[in-house]
Amino acid sequence: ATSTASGDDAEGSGDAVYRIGITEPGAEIDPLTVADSDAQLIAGLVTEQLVSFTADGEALPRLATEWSASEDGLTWTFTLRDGAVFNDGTPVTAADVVATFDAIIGEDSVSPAKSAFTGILASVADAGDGDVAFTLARPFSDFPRLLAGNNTGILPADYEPGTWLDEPVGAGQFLLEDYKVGQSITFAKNPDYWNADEIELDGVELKIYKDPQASVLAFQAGDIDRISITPDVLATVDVDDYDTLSSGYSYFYGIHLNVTEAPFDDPTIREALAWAVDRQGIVDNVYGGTAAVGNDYPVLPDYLPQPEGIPQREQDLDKVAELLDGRTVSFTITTSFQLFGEVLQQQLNAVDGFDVELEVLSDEQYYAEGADSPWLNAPLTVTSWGKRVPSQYYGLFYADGAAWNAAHYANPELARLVGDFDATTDEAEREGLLTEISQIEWADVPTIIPALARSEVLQSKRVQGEFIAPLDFWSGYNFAGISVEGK
Amino acid sequence: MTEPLVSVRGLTVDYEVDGQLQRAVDRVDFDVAPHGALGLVGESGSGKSTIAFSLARFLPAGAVISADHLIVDGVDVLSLGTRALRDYRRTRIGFVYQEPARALNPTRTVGSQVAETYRLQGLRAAAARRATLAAFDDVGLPDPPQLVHRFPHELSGGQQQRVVIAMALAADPRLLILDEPTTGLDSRVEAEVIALVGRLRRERGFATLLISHNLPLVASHAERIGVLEHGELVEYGEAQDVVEKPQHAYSRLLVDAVPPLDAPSRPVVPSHAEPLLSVRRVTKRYGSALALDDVSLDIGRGEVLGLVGESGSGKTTLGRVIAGLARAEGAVTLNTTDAASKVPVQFVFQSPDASLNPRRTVRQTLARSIQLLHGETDPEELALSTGLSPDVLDKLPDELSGGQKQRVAIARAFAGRSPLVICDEPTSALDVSVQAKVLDLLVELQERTGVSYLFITHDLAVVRRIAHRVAVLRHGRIVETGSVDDVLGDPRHPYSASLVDAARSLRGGTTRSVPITAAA
Amino acid sequence: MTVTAALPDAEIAELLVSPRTRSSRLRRWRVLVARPSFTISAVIVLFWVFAAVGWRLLGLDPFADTGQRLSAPSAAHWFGTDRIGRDVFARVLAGAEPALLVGPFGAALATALGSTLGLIAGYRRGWVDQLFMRGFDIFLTLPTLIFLLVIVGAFGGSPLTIIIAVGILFAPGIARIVRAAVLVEMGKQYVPSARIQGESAARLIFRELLPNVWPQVLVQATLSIAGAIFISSSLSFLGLASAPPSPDWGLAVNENRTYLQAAWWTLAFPTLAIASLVVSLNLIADNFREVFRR
Amino acid sequence: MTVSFSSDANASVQASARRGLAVLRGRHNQVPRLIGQRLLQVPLVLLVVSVLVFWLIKIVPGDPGRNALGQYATAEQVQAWNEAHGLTGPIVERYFSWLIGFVTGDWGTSLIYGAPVRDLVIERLGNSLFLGAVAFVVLVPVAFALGALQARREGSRTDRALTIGLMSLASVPEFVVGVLLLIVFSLTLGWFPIQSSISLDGAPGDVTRALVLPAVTLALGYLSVLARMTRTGVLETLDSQYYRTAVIKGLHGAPLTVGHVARNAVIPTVSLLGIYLGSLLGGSAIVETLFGYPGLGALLVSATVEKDIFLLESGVMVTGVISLLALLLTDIALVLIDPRVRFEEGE
Ligand SMILES: Nc1ncnc2c1ncn2[C@@H]1O[C@H](COP(=O)(O)OP(=O)(O)OP(=O)(O)O)[C@@H](O)[C@H]1O
Ligand SMILES: Nc1ncnc2c1ncn2[C@@H]1O[C@H](COP(=O)(O)OP(=O)(O)OP(=O)(O)O)[C@@H](O)[C@H]1O
Ligand SMILES: [Mg+2]
Ligand SMILES: [Mg+2]
Repeated sequence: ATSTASGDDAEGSGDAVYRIGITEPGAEIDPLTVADSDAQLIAGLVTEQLVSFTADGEALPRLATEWSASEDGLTWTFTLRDGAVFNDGTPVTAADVVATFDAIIGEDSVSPAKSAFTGILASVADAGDGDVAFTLARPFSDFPRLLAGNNTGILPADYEPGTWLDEPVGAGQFLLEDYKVGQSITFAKNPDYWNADEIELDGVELKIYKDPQASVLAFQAGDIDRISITPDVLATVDVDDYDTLSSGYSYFYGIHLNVTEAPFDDPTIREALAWAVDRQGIVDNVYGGTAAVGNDYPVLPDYLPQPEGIPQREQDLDKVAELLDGRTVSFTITTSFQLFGEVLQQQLNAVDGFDVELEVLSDEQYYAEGADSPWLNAPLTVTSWGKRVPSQYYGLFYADGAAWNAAHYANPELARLVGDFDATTDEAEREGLLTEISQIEWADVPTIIPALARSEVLQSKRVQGEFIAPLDFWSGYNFAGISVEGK
Repeated sequence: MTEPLVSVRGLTVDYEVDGQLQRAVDRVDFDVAPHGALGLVGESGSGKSTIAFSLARFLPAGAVISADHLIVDGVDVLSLGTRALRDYRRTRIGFVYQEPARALNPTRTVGSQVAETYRLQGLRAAAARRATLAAFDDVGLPDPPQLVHRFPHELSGGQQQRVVIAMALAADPRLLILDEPTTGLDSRVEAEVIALVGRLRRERGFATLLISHNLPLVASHAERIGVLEHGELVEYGEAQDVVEKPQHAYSRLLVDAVPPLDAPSRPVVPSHAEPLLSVRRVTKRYGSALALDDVSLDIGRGEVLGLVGESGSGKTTLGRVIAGLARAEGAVTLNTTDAASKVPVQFVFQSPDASLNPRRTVRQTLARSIQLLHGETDPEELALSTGLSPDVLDKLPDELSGGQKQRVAIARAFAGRSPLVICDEPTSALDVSVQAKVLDLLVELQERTGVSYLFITHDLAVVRRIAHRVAVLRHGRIVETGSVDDVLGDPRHPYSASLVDAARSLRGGTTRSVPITAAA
Repeated sequence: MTVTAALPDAEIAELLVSPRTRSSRLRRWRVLVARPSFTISAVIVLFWVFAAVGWRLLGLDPFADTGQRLSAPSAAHWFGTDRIGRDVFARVLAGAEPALLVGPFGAALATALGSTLGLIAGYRRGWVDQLFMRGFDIFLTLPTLIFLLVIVGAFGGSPLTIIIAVGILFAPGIARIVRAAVLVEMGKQYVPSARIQGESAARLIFRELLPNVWPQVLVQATLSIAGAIFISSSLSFLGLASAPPSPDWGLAVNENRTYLQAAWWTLAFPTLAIASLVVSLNLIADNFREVFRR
Repeated sequence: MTVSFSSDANASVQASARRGLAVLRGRHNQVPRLIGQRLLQVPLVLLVVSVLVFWLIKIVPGDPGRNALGQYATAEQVQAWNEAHGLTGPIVERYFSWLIGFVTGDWGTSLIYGAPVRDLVIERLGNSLFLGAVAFVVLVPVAFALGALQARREGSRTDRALTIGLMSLASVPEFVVGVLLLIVFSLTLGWFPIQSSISLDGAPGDVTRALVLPAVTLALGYLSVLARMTRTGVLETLDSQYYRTAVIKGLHGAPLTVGHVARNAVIPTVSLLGIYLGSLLGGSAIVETLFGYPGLGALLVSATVEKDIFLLESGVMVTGVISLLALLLTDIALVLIDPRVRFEEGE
């Protein structure tokens, strides 16, 4: 089906198609290497991962039906589903799973997922009887969550990287039917999907909007069924006409302070800054309310366990004045997220003692390659982080020498606590450790996390059924139980 | 008496200038009989063109025209509606515009512009083409089948003017208005054209309004003559009467100023060992057409060489080659000893209109010329010396009358001391009184400064007045050179002879005898 | 009977100034000032000039959060407030500064560069023309974006950079137009007339030819002002450069365009500001042309 | 001192030989010459442009490998990806390997789309040409008509009103005009689709509906400038003596406007038209982005931003050819319209 005019001939033929607006994927689509969320969605509708999670953080069996960890926490064994087949008809076997993960963690892997497994997953092996054994380098209690990370859709063992678009293989819910570069991608229901009975849609259509305003208009005109909530969407669209899907917390922006250089080598200034930020203001102005106030540690509110007993920071100008003690701090905010930067600058400049400049860069400039890349070197950077388990964030930007440690922060105590946390499966113990970890992050303030954002979307009322989780890789883009009114 | 074709009473035209009315034509009365010919003469700026445009009811925005009545061919011109006015212009009048170079659309071939007029009369394309060829032939244009495909800038000045005449005749008008129709033509063609107009007038039965500053010419054509001064008709009567017994002082001035054809000529300058300019075997082609064919001539120091020849004979082209403006085969050598004369050749162009930058005031133009030519004068003085009043200095060329423009162009050439000045018909646009003054000026300048002129003209009387020697150019070849007396008094080449005859006959009869067709 | 010739509108007659007058410049100025479309335009342009220079003296704060997000125009906020609670009135006035810096100067640079090159190319013709024209072709062929990216990437998005970018970007187009006009002018007699007097090429180009192609140049100049103001906005539309929290009109248009339906005032007032400036400049140019014709 | 103007006989012989028959002189002969000359120059220009692009794109911030693999890939992975895609090594070598490929028809594979560049560019080119042509066809008559109307009524209310209207339009960027049109005609009235992702072989009705808004937006973007230039041109022409002559002849209506006004008035505008035609046919990034129209413009923007060098180079070459051809067309038009125009050095 090609999409002419309003692109709704899918409806015209009476098919029940769920339509989503996306922006153009920024790179070639290969399930092993896709990095941006739109490309991930395209691959994720076709491929299937071993497990996925609900909005509440509950694990759902997908290609794996059950799993368990060994006593020492160093081996995880996953049992594969019987009768699951790839869309070319071949059954999904342990060899395919092994090949997929070997490709991710292999020496010459270019998969961005590799970093998630580095230092955790040592090897993968066929354990016979449809079982796959993952051998870890250190105990990691959240390991199943890693298997619901990006790029973890299972591919056939003989998959040749870079050929996916020619032959979009996978064992997922949908079949890629037509890809019109820069315009739309249509998917049809995969009749051989293991859970085909619960997929009520005839297909999914992804429509590419290069401009956000165009997608708002398309949503208003009923050309697409959902749109993410942003402040301008909220202001423009009458929310009551649609269903609001409030899905889980999925990302946040971290304000990283370079602790090795003035002015942020001075902990009192970092703390003053943390008390100067109007967190609710950021939630309102930047996220249009679709976020929770953050407390400077990267634990998403729907993650279990949660740290307990750490006081919530709020804007406290007396404390700021006390900490600054008459000093005036000047610095520049460097970011690629204009709105965040503007709001932060506005807030800080309204506080005595701060004199703040703003430098907004394009993504390409901000994340430039090389040793002097702005996002890793500027004194104060604002960077986006997608959904992870707390200890992964440690590995991303708190750990000494971590590749993305924009704060240049190091704390051996924190390293030890995170190691313990990962190795523990006991819930109470985990909560205690997480509280200790968070307390350090809160007190040292290498990173200010003023808000934790939810992905909230508005959805057309013609859609029935509730999504188990947001459309994201950790939820496996789960369409089970969703249907739309045919025409 | 039959009902006149044109009847004008109390015609008054004012131009609105900065919210004030300035009178250009003041209560003028005249008639033109159905097949009659009226001549209007008057000095530059006296309102001749304005009257002509009033008859076509085509005046620039800002002009206010009023009349007790203005009837042409039974049509009350001032009361016409848009459509009627259009029809009136299309069917009743033909108009030959004063400046042919600008009256023709530069982007279209001349043939198409004439054919267009025939199409307007209802002819089909093929018929219009044929009619155009015939009309080109009628007005004496050479090789019409080839010429119709040319663009205006590819024609000589006289050729352009003839195209415009052909265009006006094509309308088969009841009234043909000719606003200085022959300024660019040599005496022979001028006579021919006037004769042609006269013949057609009788054959086709239209009336003419002929405007010119050339009194003999007007007298040779018109039955009645009106003399204009400052917008007023100061004399109006039978042609013969006006010419022979002018009543008004200004009319007398006009008559007296006509340069006599048999005035004594200037003595030949004794030839130097080394001529100032020597032209050797110059040949110039435009495409495959020869514009100059193996031309050789000399001009001595302080000598004025008159260059005469019919329109299109290559006079201007030769001037351009000498000035270095056009490339040609052959050699042009200028022997100057005067180190001060950085710019050895000056040029007074045929069409002053185009040679002045429309966006620069007279003062700017003159001041710059003085600077460039290292002159020792200032713009005021220069203007005065060419008979321009100082108040034109701050005007732009479009704000000047044709005569004034030409004087600016002359002034410019004399801003410094160039040993050779090429004058390309410098007096053709001037009325006779001014023409006489300018010629005096040119002679005076020449005598005072000792420069040499290459003086291009078609007016033999002018040649007699100013030149020491004369060269006759025909079809790009020099057919005769010699002293003025020799060539004009006793022309050896038949072509020279015919030129002289034409000039004489035009001037000889002051009544409306039409010399060339006199036999008819 | 009196007929006013060929005159569509009596008003024009009054305003039209005929040639061949003795009128002084002063008189024409008086006519000019008497024309409402001129006077109003001049007042608007002057207003923006004052705003650009003096907005700080008015005690306006175009950056502060007023506490009211997206509030409609009211007595407190004449032009309403924007998405992060800034006063749109203050921002529009303050935005005159970058706009009047980048717009006129960028356009002036482009016009100066473009007409100079176009004049030279059209005057010299031959190989110079070929060389220049192919050079311009390179610029016209090279995607604008790469060009801007390189410039903005290398020198940042400061007004000076944008001015230079506008200058280089718009010049080839202007040059082509000017050259075409010059090619026509070269066919006119006044060029050889000047040349025969020994006029230098430079003066011939700038004193003789330039005044005659000036109308075209002027049109291009006034039109590139709007283009110049928009360069930064187009850049930010394509996500390439922006300089928040600058109140730049062009940037404001892009930043607020998503609020077209929800909060029209955030978009309408900066747009009106640009339009008022551009329209006024054009009307001033028109009036000049009509009054000082020739 | 002896000043000699001895002329160059050779040159003038050559000149006359070049010009050939008198009737064919000038313009008819200039055109083939112009074309011949340009056919030699265009590849040279393109060559220079391609070198510039290859070199300049290096300065543009960003890294294709990083773009492809995202924030979480390590620097080593990015490097490996770049190597695998032939983006490392000496730039001169890479340039020549691209150039040879391009000339022999192997345009490479797009880094962003993973599809063959040639198919991608050719398909988009078709769309861009189509949209651009439609916009041009809408634009030119309207602009000419408005400009002419304004000139005829110079100084009148109509003139002023149109100036204000057109200049205001010029003061609103395309992406705002486009959105306004979308809100009115698509969202409120529902006449046209929001997105114009068309396939040209679709039903003609659908294709037309999809084209209207982008084409109009595109045309509006150029309208004011073009109308303004036309106005200036017509004003100059109406001042001319030949126009007056034509009126006195009794000409009116089409023959007058076409024969004596349009041609002459359009001369200064022609070169602008060439630039516009080139940029319209080469695709407009902003309109395509807004309307989701699959044209070359947006493709090239993506290619630039994502540093997809192979796609970019080929795209630039193709749009380059188009715009250079458009410019050539204008030069030809100029010669045909105005016989006085000479590109050779004057006499
Ligand atoms: N458009 C105009 N606006 C104002 N004054 C004008 C205009 N046209 C002509 N005049 C004035 O009207 C008077 C008559 O001009 P007109 O052109 O009729 O003179 P003319 O006798 O034809 O002169 P010439 O022999 O130089 O052509 C002159 O004083 C002139 O300055
Ligand atoms: N640019 C040109 N292209 C082609 N032919 C031309 C060009 N200029 C002049 N000619 C032709 O060359 C011949 C000589 O022209 P030129 O202008 O020298 O004549 P002229 O003697 O000055 O005539 P007039 O007295 O009418 O001004 C004419 O036949 C003319 O048609
Ligand atoms: Mg006159
Ligand atoms: Mg001549």
